[in-house]
Amino acid sequence: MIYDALWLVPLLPLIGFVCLTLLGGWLSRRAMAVLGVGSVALATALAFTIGYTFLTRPPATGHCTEVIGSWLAVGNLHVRFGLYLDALALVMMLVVTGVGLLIHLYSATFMAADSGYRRYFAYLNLFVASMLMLVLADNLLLLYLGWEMVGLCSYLLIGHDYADPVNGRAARKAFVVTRIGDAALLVGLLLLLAHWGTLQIQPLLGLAAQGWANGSALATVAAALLLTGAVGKSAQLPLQVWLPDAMAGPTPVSALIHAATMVTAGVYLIARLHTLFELAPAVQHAVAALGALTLLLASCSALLQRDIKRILAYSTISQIGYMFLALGVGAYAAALFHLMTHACFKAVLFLSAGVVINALDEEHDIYHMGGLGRQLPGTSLAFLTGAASLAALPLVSAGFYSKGLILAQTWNAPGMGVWLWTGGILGTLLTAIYIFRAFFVAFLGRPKSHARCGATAAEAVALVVLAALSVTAGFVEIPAGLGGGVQAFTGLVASALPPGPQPAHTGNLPALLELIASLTAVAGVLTAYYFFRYRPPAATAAGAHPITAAVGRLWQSGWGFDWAYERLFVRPLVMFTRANRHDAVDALFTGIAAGSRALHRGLSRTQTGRVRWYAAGIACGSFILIALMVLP
Amino acid sequence: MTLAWLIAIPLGGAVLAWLAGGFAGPWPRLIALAALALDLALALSLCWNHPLSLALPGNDSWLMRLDLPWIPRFGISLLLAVDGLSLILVLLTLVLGLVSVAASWTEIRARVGFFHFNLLATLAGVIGVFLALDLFLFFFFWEVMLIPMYFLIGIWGHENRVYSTLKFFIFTQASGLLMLLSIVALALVHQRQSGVLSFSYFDLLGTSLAPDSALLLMLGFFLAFAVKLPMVPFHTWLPDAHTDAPSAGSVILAGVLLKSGAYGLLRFITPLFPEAAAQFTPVVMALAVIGILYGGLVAFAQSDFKRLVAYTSISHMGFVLLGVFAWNELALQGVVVQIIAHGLSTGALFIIAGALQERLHTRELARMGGGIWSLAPRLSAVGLFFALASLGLPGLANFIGEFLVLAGAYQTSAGVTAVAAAGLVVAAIYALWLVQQAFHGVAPQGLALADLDAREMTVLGVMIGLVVWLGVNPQPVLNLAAPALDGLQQLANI
Amino acid sequence: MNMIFYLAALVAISSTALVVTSRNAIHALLYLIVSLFAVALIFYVIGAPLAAALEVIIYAGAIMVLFVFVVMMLNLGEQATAQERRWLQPRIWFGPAVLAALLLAELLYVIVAGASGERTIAPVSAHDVGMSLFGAYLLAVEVSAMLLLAALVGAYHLGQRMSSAED
Amino acid sequence: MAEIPLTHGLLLAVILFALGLLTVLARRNVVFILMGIEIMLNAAGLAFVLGGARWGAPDGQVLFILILAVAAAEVSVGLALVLQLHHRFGSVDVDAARQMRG
Repeated sequence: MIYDALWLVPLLPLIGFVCLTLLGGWLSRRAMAVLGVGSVALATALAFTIGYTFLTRPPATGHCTEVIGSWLAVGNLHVRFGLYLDALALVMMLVVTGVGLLIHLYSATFMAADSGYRRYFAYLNLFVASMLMLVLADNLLLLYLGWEMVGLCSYLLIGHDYADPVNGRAARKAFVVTRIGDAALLVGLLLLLAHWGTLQIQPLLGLAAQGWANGSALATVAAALLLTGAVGKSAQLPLQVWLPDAMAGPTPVSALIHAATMVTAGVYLIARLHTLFELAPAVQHAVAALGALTLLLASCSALLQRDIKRILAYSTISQIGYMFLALGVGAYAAALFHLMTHACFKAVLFLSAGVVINALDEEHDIYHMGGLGRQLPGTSLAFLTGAASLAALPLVSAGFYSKGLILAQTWNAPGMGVWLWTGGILGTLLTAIYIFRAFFVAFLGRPKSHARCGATAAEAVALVVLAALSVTAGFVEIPAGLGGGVQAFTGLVASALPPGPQPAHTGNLPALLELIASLTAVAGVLTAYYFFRYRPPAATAAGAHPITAAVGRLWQSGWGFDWAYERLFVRPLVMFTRANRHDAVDALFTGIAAGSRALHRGLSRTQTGRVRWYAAGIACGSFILIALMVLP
Repeated sequence: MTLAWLIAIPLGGAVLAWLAGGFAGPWPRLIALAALALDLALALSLCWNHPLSLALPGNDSWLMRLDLPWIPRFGISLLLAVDGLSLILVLLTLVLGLVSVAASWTEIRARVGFFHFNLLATLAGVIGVFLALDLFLFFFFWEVMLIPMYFLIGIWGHENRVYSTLKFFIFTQASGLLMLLSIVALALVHQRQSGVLSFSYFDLLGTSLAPDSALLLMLGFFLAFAVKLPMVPFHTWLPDAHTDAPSAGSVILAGVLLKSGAYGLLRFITPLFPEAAAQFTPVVMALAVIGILYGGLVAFAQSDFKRLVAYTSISHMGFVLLGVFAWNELALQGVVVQIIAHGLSTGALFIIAGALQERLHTRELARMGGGIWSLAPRLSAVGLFFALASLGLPGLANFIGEFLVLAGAYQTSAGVTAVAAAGLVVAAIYALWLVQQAFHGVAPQGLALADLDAREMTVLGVMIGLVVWLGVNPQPVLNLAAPALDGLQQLANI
Repeated sequence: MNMIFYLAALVAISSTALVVTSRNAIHALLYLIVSLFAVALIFYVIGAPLAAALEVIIYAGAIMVLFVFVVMMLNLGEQATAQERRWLQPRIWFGPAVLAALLLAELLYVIVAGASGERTIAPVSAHDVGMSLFGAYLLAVEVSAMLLLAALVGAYHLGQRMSSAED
Repeated sequence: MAEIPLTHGLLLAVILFALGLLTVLARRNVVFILMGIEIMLNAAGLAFVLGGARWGAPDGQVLFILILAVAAAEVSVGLALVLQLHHRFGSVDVDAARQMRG
């Protein structure tokens, strides 16, 4: 069976990593690229073959398991290197390998001038291997291994250009902030292990569903800990601060790790362990609320960024907010669907931005661009496709279908569904405004700089494929309201994930909701056109008022989270450690030493060398001794 | 007799190396390598010769035992025995011994013969500690390993070596004295109960003690081991000693000497004083967690490469302490893995620090100026690898140790474990800060730096291999240790 | 007989006091010998004839003669006497006097407070002393022999004229 | 024999001892200090003899003899030191030896 070759999927990129690391010194740059891209290409081919098999001849139970070997066995704890493939893992695997391959291809020429070419491909291969390990793991410890390894690769790749301390700082920030979540995740794992005695995901979920009452305290704690892990990795409130800074890394890295795959690991984690979250309704509500809040806050911040990559970074945070919103209301398939389309359109946005930045000699500021549409028509078209999909322009974009699914199911969610839906709609408006602001400012209008070069062939291939996907990927799931009723995606993942909230009302409501969403998106684009293309002074005037200027500064700084964390945590910590550099505990022992030295100095002063003085000392001593003996 | 040979071979090698110091050429180094390799082969043969007893659960966990009279009048004998736990530690000692001989190949140029005498004598003492099961003999070896170490730091150390060696010596000696008092008192109590004066571990195991005196005697042992481990707040000798020790000294100190404290905790505290240890557990676990966090935070502020690594040791040893007092199978297995992992990863970091100091003549991170990656990519990559091992990256040995310790400790105290997990964040902070300061950034103009040569690459490559192997396949070690740990747990349940 | 004791005691105290205050070393030595004779007399009175004899022969006879020889060798003349006068200021006397007085008072208190019943004093013959000395105390005698030997060697070594290197 | 209370004898010993101590403390001349030591030793011997007489036991006198031996040894070494001192510092002032302190 082809499923038996599943273990090769993560192994091939790993082999690429090992070869690049060990043999690197003897390889030409061309060989490095072949090795780096080739290993991922083989893995991708294999993954798609497996995917095809899965679609045509699905396994009887809807999933298949493959055990490579044992990792460790202590007492009751048995952990193995086991892979588990179901529809959820399959979708993730295809996204990771597919987008991963295209970005590898893009990097082959994009990074050609970089001195750390081998290091770059080694890390990128390691990332793909780890990410595949994360999504295919059949137990939580192996998942945690992948989870940490992708974090490591993120760190290494953000800091790829190590000469600049700013990159190093951003990389460390990313790693440490996510590690806060990781530590919570590990404690969650320990909790699950202590209570159910296993880390195998499927048996564990079965045991928990039977053993824990709905809403029980332990289940809530466990889910909250897992959520913290997911929040850290997926850059949601309140741990979202690392992602905008992570844009210090090379642009393909931002596309692959910080948009398409790694940051969605949190979404995957929650979807994978949805049983646990359903046992803890409070936490699940928190997921939805966090998602809604994050998507709004991040959209506002994206509105005012000037750096094109930071716009996209905030947009990523916001779009993952949508996914969390969907997860929180139980629309797992919708979240996964958006994850998939988002991977495509965000990748194309980043990659085309990368071409632009490269063409303009590392220019990130959209206000220093302009008129790129004529200079780089292909790239601009790719960016436009991605932007349309991000803004969820009706009918012609993948984002429309995935976001529409999320919004529709959010409306149907019991409880605060309507409020969450309102947040989502507001987010749609903001999304359309900020992304088209970027498009209008950077790609239309008067050219302000000269584009040095366009996309190379390899880059173009990646852009074309991804742009095509950002348009077409949505057609696998066409809502009933549009008359299509295609449900290929939800049908596929139904074997792994429960269906989302079902509509309480029928009739015209779904169609009406679709219409509202579509109109909102269009309205957003028009707003952006008015302020940034038709009458730019209006935008300037709106920003000039003291109140809006203050709000703008707040939004631009990401709502001041960095500012607050810097003062609340970073500086006190640094001050404490600086103050304690010489280890206060040592003062105890040096104190004892200093005390005995002082005593020594005091007593040595009595050694005057006068014999009679000594004699007097003896006399005094005997006087005191006799006094002690005689006096009661 | 094999057990006696295990100690005698390094001792003989030590004397030979000293004698060979008078001749030209690398004779002392070769003799040291040969002696350690021979010893390692002997220890490995023990692994292979006893596959049955390793595999059989419930079997007596002792693989081999040697009992010769020494001072029969006081019930003191040359009682040596080895079980899986001892064997693992002996193997670690010998591997790190080989590594440190290789690491000091070019660093040590003065009094080469005497250097290797001290190195091998320390190792012989440590192996004796791991094998001795007569408490008096144990104490004897405990002291034997200190004195050569004192010379290693005091003669071949760096700037502040006199202060550091004195501090090291006073700390360990004073705490060792407390242990001697406890040993003698325990033997006397046992004599009053059974009428036989004996220092044998097996005889003393069942001694019943009044709760107060049990607590006092346990504290005597505990302090000796806690200082050696070292546990906060008795840790301050370690950064000084590490900073001023030569590379080989640091490797032995971190990789092996600290482990004698961990071994002592495992072997003696809970089995000899089960009730007192149980009563004392909350205090120790709190101290362990404080150590994990405190060590990490202080490490972050250090500007001296070796000092930073020394403080990370304190943090890592906090996990060991936590695991020992959690006292269940998961945690104890975690302790064993953590001991090995820390020995390898920290030892390697000290070798890298030594290599940098040999090339740049400074250990100050600020004066290294960073940017070493562009000049010496192999050195930097290896440094990065071990920094990552040190921060507990899954797939590497340290993670297995920390995970198992935390999993075991969670069953004892969930709250403490949750706080200890914050140590993972702190570890990330200091490890990445180290990497940033040492390797990243722009190299200063005109800095010339040779990359690792074949000898250094071999040594570090072996260590990388071991760390990865242990990280993805720790089962052989776990299997080897399991019967011994099982035996210890049964002892404590009496 | 009692009268003799008190008279001798008075002589001993007064001559010792003169030793303390005397400025001339030879005079002080002579007073000291007088004091020793008085104590010897007291020994005799309380029935310790052997002690009395030894006091006269060894203390007054041998040891004090040694002192006299040394004082002669030092040849301390008028200059030394003048120096002693300078050194014996009340200021210098005061502290030691207070300390000695305190100790004296304390010892007196101990003796007076501890006195229980007036007992007579029994004489002890030289025979008994000899038997005891070479019986129970034989080890002490041997030790003191070693001590004297050590003192002999030490005194010989110290008493040598300086070696040429130090001159 | 005489009807002397032990207390009176001991009083004499104590007074002699105090005078000896005063000599040692107050005088700077080494010869006088040695004399003071002799007085104190003699006083101690007296106390021993008195104690022995009190119980009619020979031990007091035995100890007196031992004290005598100690005194002899002490004086011989002490006087040799006096000679050295005088030779080296040209003085019998005990404080002249201060510079020898370690």
